[in-house]
Amino acid sequence: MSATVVAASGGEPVGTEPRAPASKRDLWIVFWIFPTFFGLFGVIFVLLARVIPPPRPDVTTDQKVQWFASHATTIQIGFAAVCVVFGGAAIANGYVAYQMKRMTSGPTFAYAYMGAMAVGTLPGLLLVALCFSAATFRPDREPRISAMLYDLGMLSFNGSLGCFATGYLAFAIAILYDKNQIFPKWLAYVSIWQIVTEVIATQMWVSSAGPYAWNGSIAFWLAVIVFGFWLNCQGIFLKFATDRQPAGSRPAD
Amino acid sequence: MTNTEPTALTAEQTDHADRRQRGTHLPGDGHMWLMVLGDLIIFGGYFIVYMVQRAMAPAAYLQAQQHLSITIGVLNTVVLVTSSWFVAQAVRAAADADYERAVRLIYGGGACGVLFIGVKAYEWTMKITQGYTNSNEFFMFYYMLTGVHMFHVALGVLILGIVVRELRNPRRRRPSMVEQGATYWHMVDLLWLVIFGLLYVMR
Amino acid sequence: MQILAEAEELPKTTNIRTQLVALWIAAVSALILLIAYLAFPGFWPPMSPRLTAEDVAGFYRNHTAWIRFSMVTFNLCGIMLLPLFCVVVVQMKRMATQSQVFAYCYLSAVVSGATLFALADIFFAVAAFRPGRDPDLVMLLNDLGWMVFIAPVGMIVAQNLMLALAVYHDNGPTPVFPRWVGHLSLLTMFAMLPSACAMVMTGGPLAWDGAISFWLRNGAFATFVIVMFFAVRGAVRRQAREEGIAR
Amino acid sequence: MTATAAQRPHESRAITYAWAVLCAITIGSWWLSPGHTTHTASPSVAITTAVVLLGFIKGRLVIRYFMAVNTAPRWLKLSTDAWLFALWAAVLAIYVH
Repeated sequence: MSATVVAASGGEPVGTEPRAPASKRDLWIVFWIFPTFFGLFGVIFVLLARVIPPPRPDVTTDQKVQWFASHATTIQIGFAAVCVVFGGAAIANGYVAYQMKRMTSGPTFAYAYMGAMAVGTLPGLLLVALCFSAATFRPDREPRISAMLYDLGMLSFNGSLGCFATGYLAFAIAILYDKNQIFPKWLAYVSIWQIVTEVIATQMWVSSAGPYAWNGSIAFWLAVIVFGFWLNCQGIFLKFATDRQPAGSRPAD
Repeated sequence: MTNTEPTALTAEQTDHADRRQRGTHLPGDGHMWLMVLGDLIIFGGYFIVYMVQRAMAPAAYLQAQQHLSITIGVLNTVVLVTSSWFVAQAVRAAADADYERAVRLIYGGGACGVLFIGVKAYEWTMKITQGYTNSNEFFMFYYMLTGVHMFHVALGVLILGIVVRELRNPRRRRPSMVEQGATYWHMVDLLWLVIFGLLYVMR
Repeated sequence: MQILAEAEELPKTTNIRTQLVALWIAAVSALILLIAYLAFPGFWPPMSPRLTAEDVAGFYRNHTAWIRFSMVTFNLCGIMLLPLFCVVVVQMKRMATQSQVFAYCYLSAVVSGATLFALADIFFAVAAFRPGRDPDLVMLLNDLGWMVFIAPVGMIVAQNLMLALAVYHDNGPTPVFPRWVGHLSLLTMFAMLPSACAMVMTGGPLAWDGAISFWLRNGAFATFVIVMFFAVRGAVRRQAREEGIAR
Repeated sequence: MTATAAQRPHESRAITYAWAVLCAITIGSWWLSPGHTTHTASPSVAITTAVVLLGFIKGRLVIRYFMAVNTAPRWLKLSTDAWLFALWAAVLAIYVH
């Protein structure tokens, strides 16, 4: 097996000068950032920031202000922590792009994945941190403004669809053309589900209650279950890919 | 059924036939079946949520359902079932190594798929001009379910195109490839039958 | 550094030249940014989070011209620091004894980090756009601007962590960067880390105008950029000599 | 091999029969549906139960004959049947409840 991998992609000789024996420690360090980051992400967003499960869209301005007031402390701790660790998203996505670069499908979609995900961090992760922090920063802020921050935060967090749909599409196509089997073919098919859930989630922009709202059974919960399954698969196969990568090899330019 | 005598079968084909007879042949491959079963489960989730929401306001849903045209629904179902017939026969033809017939049959299936999309687009246009938009909860489900399904149909047409391309190249034609495409296509059909039953027919 | 005459037209010579051009673009932009920084009245001293809405609105009303000048300059030149970080990526990919994985993750973090930097000046500039705006809204824009500017250090943390790890793993006979670049990178990272608290604090050294969140953070970043300019220039020169195109 | 060749016309005919049954049920459901503007539809447990049963039958025909699960390994038969049964049973249960 390793013979095909080396022949097809990985085995570009790394310099000719004498060097230390090849080690895969760098790969493993970066790999472990993937589960660590997403674990922290889950804990922070569920337990502290209160963004998952999502607060209701169908409440009055006063209820939104009240909601911020009653969760202010955990929201503040949560999003301050997000500010420190959210670089992990860039590393996790960068590592996926790196493994995609080892595929035989050419670098195009590896770069597309990296670009789409790097852009997605701002609307999909940081903007909600900013809005909710700004709302809790001044409890006496004009209630209409806090209510707008509530909507802006939740919709940017749950409704930033295009960046991620582009990333999933790039991921799927790269896998389908790959002969090195860095990721299994079915994970590409499964990425199609992800795109479909993103398409359905568009409805949260027109629906403020019911199954298609940002906390709805279809637009949110089903999408989160699919995302969780997909992310776990991606992590597991990232580990297998790291296992199989020959020490001292690097992707082709 | 076929006019031409089948050409010599490859080892893969006789192997398939043998396993089919013993009832242990997995059509296509496991990757595709994992996708299909997962897709069925996800759609199952959508259907259940639809039923739960419907149970909360049955009268409103039934009233909205009456604005769908059953004639168009029946027409589209027959079109899609017929396309599945074409594709299923194409799988048999490919297993018999009768590739020209297989390609012709897949063209038939693809044409039905395109016709389905055309009818669906006409239906959407009619409903939107009549003022039934996604502000009504039933129509929200209608547009979402049929829209996601239409995305699957369009993807299916693309997949059938890939199957045709592989069948036309003597070095790449493999029965399992045809079966994979067919499995996906029949899933699209299967999901439509459920959507048809839930949106158009039930009371 | 003297490019050899016979190597004048080679592609690898062009590679060296473009890296040096990128470095100088970053250096000139850094100088312009420094001027803009000095010109922003909101930094001398940094505005307190405790100001009232009226005070904030009054501040933007009274200093409109300078705020506009400095923020438009930030807008125009802020991302021109990016070429410096891209040269770092090119140099990280040269590191002989590793898989290049750190370089890809570094690039990914650089791109995300740059988008944040590009956002902050817009909030400040919009706050100065209509001096008559409702003070509550001006304060909101001011809050958002300060928070984006100071608090989300995560991308720089990720970037510098990747750079430091890459330097420490580059243990061949001719390392691309000297080892102290790794130490500096980590040191900068730790100096900037606490300013994440600016999301929460309204006073004290960790608030966005505080000694740690403002002065230490920005001082550390400025020092890092300046030192990295020389460190990267050194690395590019060594690359030119190793590839036999310069003396 | 000759034995399997003899199987094929049979399989092909089975697909056509399945198609005919599917079309017949579909056209038959024209009369069941509420989508006729001539009268006002009222909820009907009988019709819904019929829809559920027919839906189950149609789905099974597609799975067994079109998707060729009839000749597939046992786990696939079981899992597709389980999905079909769970779906339609849940639909009926929610409706009746």
